[in-house]
Amino acid sequence: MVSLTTLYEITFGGAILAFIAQHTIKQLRTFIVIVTSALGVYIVWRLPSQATDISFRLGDFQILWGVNEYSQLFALLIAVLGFFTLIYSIDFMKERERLGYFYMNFLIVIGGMYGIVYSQDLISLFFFWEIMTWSSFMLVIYCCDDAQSIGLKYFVFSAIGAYAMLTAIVLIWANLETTSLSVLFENFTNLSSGLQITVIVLFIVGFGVKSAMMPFHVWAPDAYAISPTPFTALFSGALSKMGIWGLGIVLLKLAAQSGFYVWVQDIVAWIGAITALLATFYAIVQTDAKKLLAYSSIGQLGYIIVGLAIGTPLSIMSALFLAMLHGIFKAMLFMSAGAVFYRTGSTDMNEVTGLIRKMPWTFLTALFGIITVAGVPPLGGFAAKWMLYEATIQSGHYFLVIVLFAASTAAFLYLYRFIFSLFLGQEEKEYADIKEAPLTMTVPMVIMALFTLVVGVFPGIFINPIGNAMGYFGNYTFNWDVSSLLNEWGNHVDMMTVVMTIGAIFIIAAIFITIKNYRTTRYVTTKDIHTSGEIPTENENLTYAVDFYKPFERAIAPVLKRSIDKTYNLIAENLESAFDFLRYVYTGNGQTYALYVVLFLAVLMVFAELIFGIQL
Amino acid sequence: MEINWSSVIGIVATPVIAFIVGVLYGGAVRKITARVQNRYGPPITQNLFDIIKLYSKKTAIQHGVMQHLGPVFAITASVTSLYFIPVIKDSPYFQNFSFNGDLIFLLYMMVFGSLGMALGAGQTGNPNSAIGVSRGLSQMVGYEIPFVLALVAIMIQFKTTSLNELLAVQDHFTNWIIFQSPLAFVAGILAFLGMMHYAPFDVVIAPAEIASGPPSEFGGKYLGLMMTSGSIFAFVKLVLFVDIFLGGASDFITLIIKTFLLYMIPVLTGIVSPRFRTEQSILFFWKWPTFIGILAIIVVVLNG
Amino acid sequence: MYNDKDAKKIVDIIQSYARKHSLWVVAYGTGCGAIEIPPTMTSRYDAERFGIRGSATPRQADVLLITGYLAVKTLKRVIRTYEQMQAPKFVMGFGSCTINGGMYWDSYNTINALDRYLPVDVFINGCMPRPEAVISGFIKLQQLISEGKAEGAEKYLKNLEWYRENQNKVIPNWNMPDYNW
Amino acid sequence: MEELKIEKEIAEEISKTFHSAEVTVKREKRVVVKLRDDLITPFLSYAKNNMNFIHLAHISCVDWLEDNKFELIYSLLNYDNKVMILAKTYIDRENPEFVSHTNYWDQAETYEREMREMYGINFKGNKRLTEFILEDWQGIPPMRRDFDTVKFSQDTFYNRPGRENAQDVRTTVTKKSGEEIPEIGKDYTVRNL
Repeated sequence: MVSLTTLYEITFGGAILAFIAQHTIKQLRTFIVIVTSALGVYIVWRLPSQATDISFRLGDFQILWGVNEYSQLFALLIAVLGFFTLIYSIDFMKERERLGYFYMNFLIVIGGMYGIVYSQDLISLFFFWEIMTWSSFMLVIYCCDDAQSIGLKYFVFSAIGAYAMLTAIVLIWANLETTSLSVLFENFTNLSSGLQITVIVLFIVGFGVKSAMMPFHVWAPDAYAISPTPFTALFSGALSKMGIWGLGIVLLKLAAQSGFYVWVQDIVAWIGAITALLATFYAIVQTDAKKLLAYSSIGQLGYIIVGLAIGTPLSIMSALFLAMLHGIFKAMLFMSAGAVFYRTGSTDMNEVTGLIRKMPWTFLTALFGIITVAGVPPLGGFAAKWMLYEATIQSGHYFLVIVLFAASTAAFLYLYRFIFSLFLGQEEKEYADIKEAPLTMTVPMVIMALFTLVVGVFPGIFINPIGNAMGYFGNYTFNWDVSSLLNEWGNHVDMMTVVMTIGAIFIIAAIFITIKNYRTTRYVTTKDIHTSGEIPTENENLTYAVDFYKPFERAIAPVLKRSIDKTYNLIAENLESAFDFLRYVYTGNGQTYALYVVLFLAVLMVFAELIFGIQL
Repeated sequence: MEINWSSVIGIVATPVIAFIVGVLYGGAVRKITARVQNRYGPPITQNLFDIIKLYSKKTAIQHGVMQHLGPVFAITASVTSLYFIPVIKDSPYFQNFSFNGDLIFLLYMMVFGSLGMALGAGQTGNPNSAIGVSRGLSQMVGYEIPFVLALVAIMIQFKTTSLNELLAVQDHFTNWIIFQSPLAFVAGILAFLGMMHYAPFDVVIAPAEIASGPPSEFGGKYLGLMMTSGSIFAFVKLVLFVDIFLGGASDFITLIIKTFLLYMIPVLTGIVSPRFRTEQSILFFWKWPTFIGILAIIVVVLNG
Repeated sequence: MYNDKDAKKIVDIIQSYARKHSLWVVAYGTGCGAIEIPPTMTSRYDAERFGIRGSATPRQADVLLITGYLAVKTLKRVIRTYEQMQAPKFVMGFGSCTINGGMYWDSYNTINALDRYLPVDVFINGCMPRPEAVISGFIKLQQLISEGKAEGAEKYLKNLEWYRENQNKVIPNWNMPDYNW
Repeated sequence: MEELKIEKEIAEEISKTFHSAEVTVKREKRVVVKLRDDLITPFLSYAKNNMNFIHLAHISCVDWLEDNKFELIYSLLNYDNKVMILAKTYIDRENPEFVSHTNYWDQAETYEREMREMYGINFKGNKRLTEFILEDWQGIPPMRRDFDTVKFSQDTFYNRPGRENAQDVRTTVTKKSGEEIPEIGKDYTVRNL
């Protein structure tokens, strides 16, 4: 009984059941949610061997759902992340209200994402895309004061993306009379070159919005920061990957066939690199941990976009590797920030401090998370970064790689800020009674943290399935060892040796420093520090957190000033007025909306007839 | 499995040699600094005495597990980087694992220690440590860029990221990369000034204003391990630059001569320099060294 | 072959040799004597040739140099600094003020005898002692270390109650953390 | 006498305004004003606002143990003609209280804190009369003349034996230079300033 329909039935059915259970038998709700997502993991795992394609007609359109290796990769990420974040949410969301609403939308998002990756035609893709967008919008506006305006921002950008995508679908339908992806891939070159570039750009806009590409990233930091943390983990970990999934198809299946490929490649790659650099700079100046992670997320997605755009086998590999890994480590980081929020009620990095001894497992997760993001060996991030740089250099993007390196080095700053402010530093009296987060929160985090280590030692467990998935784009072969990385010039890094060396030296040194003077080594509190002989009182503030990177901010002030103070404010002001305008458009009156739909269809028909000469 | 004894000897001997050379260089620097300042100066073995003294301290304090492990991270990074660099060209003893890694790996491995140290310093809760870390990481963003530009220029010129292949290219005096790609060398050596943390880029550990910064809460065995790691790491950086730009060394005496001459560049600059503020040093690295690095890449692209 | 005892002896010799030749002085200038330290350290007298070096924090330091008179308020900070240092640690009293109060012997706010409050290993007399005298004091300390007689830290630990009594007598509001060795 | 023209003008203005004030031109650029304690505040206000003495250089105190008085001295400086006024007044020694002038000059706060610590004078209106230089001082304020610092030092701090022959620096120094040793209790005051 493993098939796509079962998957959809179980996920969407579970969503409705959870909503009903909330209003009838509350105890069942959690059970239903967990079972649903666990079944999701199981079905997705078994799908490739058992599922058959499903096809039926809906009006004029042929609907086609099927499983391929590329979809499978993303589906597994969604399923696993969904499962972990839902387990995490059990305790995190316990005290909140409207849980039926929350869990229903959560499961619908997961179902929508399954639908996106498994759809083989544009109509169901768009349909599931909208389901995902709407239910995620519902979760963004779930809580807190500014949720309305932030949700509106998210909605506007999603709408821009969706309309762009819809226009592209209409154009394709009008010219090729097909909605099937495979037919589209075969006949794409039959389109006129103007149409080709239009379709590509529209799709890039459509998918780029979700993957927070630079001009369309404005919604992301706020939306990530305001949505409830379990969902933020999924939002940044899996939902943004839908954009990457789409960009992969557009860049490597459609654009690769067109005559503009080189231009598209370079432009998208540069957009990705600049996204990475600027997002990193913005992340450095943030004071809220979740916002910092949100900008970090945008930056990492920038790397992935660069990898996809460059389009050599190694770069695609690195992009997909990073996409999978980003799903895991960003979920880890958001979860640890969420655990801090759960216990202290704040993620303000100027306030919360010194939690390491109170929340050791959360700290461990955050530590593994930042080491992975930084790309420092021996954790998994290194493999991704290594492949990306090698691919970028070897494909001749010499200045691109400098921008990436700069972003990557600057990333150390905000990563250190994150872990230092929340976990290290002075242990203040205010947080003396904080306890470790409950098991349902720590266990998923720690499992994922250990997984990053495993990926670091054996990158092969990612590389091999990704290699298979890349079969979708062409005939790439990766006959690598399970623990080694290889570039196109034949240079390699043997991760096994690296990890063994690091491990051996680390253990020897750790044993040495622990045994040496073991009896006369004392633990002292963080108040017992060198303060020129002065004895700090209990309420004395010795935390160094505010304006942590002032010198660096001064150095990059020209960049920040130009982008934030001027352009960015200008955009924000314009957006504000745009929202004012939208308030007239979105009146909240159902009849007005109905009128819009009719008007839109009419305009569409007129355009279709006038420009493309087809009868809808 | 057959044990390759020459490599076993190499694995044991390399860190020891690196430590001894690094420590003696450290002592030599103090002596040279003293002579420049018209002083007699400490004996050349002074740093060794300091390290032994630190290890022989009877007590130690720690603020938590991260501080305890901070120096361990540092030494791990130093020794691991050392193992992945061919110390002596074509010698069966001192290749270690250099065939299992490449330049980009080394680039990342070298920041592993800084990150670990930063975490260790962070846990002490000393505001001075945090200020030092903030400065250090900011400055790192400065000098990494010209350094990477230099490395990329070399990588694309010789189409390899492996140190061993770069060494193989420099088979003759005239083929040294310093002569083949002088602009990359200039960019690299300017970045090297920042990497060694001598003046004018020593704002990180400014002893008088922020009480030596990150290590201000470390004493006894912890500081000893950090100094050990620092000595090895200085040697690692020197050998790396010698391998990249100066054609490596095929025997020990050449290695000593080349590394010592290279070491004198940051040292002699440092003795006569005042100190840059953090943002000044970041902007310094982002101006001329970066420009020269970009020029190096352009030259390579035009020639190739 | 050496037996355990001999091996221990050799380690001791190496350790005391290293300790002797590496004396890091914590930078804590208390009185007017602090002005004598710069010439001691710089080109004219160059204390670094004996391995004497300044260190920024008490955690790294070996020697606490009390440079001159100690007000009661400063005494409290000095004791704190001393307790933050890692054993083996040495105290040097510098100038007459640390020995018998010097010209401040009748002041209501400066202590007269430093060794009542901290275990002093070496006194240097003079008002002020010149850098030569300071260096000779350091050499005396090196001599004591190599003879194994500079055991101020142990003395302090052993007689902690007596020291505390004296300290509490002059510092009424004693709010310091415990000395945990 | 031509040189003291400005000083005399100032003295005249003060004595015109404050009839009970004893004004003396002590020397060049130095004018001493003796006032009743309740006239200090109006005088300072007048000097600051009308005579341009905008700088409060110092507030100091003298302990007249024999008269059972504290003398407070306010030093004011005029930047234009560089004249300094010393405004003096006497307050009761048994229950030393005076008005704070922190609202005229912020720096008065520091001087008043110091005088509270050293002489025990309570300045009403100063919001920060807390511990200043001494830490945890118990007993009578140390700058009062009835506080015996030698005895205190001998009681509190251990005196190392061996300096009995040169016990008193003052005695030794005065003996060497052939001066008279001042006696405690003898009237050395020069009242006609």
